[in-house]
Amino acid sequence: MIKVLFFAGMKEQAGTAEYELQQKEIAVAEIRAKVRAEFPGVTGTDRAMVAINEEFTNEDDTARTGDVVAFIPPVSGG
Amino acid sequence: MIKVLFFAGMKEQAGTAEYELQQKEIAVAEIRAKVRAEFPGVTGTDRAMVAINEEFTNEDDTARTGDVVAFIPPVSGG
Amino acid sequence: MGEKRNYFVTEEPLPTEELIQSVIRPEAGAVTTFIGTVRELTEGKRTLSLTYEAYKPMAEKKLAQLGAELEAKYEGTKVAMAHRIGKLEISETAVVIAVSSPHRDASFKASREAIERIKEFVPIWKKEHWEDGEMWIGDQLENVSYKDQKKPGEEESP
Amino acid sequence: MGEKRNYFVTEEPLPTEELIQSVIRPEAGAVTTFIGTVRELTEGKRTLSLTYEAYKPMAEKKLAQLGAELEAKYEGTKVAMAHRIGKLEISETAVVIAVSSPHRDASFKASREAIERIKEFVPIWKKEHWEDGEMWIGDQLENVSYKDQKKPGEEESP
Repeated sequence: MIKVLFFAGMKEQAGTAEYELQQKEIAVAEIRAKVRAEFPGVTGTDRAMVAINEEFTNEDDTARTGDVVAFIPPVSGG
Repeated sequence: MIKVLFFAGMKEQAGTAEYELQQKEIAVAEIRAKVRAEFPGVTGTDRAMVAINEEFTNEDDTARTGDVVAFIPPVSGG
Repeated sequence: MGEKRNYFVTEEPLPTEELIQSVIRPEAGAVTTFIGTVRELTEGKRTLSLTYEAYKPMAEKKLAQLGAELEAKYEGTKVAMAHRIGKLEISETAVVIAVSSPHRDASFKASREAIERIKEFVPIWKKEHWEDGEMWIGDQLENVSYKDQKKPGEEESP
Repeated sequence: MGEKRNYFVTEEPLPTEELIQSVIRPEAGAVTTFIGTVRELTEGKRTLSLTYEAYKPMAEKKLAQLGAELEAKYEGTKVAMAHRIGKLEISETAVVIAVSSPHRDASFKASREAIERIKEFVPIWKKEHWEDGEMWIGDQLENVSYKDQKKPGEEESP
């Protein structure tokens, strides 16, 4: 089980701050595809960065059971 | 009567923070000469800026009775 | 690297003076502070308030990483940074960056770079509230895409 | 030009937070602060304390003139500056400059220029106290001479 977090506009569009992937191991590119399929109303799934355990990833990085994945849309703090 | 102010090292060397010139009207260059003669132990009388009534002057500016003249050695605030 | 308390995200008003004090040291002669406040007008549009949201643990971690990087890059600097989240009114403080250094040049450069880089990759978002609507900022910029770029937060080559 | 209270010289500890607040406005989104503190080591020599002296009315007037000049030069800025005098211990604050502006670039530039120019012509002097003596700083610099130069405080051509 892998936890997926949404923030800001993506969270509002998804209607939830988090959901769970049942995979034991899944690449970032695949996570994007799963989220697109599960939440068709959420825009920016391609554009957002994906973090695993609070670190930014590359597309071929892999999340494993127990990891926390987060979609990071373009930031606007400061 | 024109009041002359000393600060910092010049004040310590002069042994006083102020003294008075009896002139009714005197140019900056002359003030320097007067102070040099009156306080031979004060260094930097040539190097210091001279202010009249809190504004920096040129050598040919003139102080008049009632004015306050100040010797401004190189500053080191900040 | 600074102590943990030097880098935080909070719902409370930011303790500017405390952050400044946390970087003052006998070997420092200069402290520069950058304070970001909620501006009423942006490109002629009137903002009523802002809401900031953060991925808090990651944002604090990224602030600490950024601080450590700046301290390594700008010799003798010590950095503290905090960002407020939640609803902020006009003129309230959203972010405070404090940098001390023996000489002022390093502090000015580091605090400037700090705010630029916070805006690039620290996971904090703001929603602007106007009279006629609201919007999460950042998300609408079609020209901003992270894909096929280097990871945000990776330092450019010097 | 800022209010009078935005520019002052005092024997009391400087109210940093108050100076920052005095420049925060709805139209500003950025405040940069420069804080000069007493550094213990300068070129390897250990300072025990400093004494600052000012020609107070002229120093306050020059700070106000400088502030007004910077506000005119850097669009949308508001400036506050204060300098402490008397005996200061290591790490105590000697000078605070706060500048607000709609966008951060103007604030950074104005606060940087402010401290450079204070060091050029505002009539304030410091005496360093060391274990083996003391000296008024500035006065010993043989290469600094105001004579035959333009008046200090006159702006360079842009």
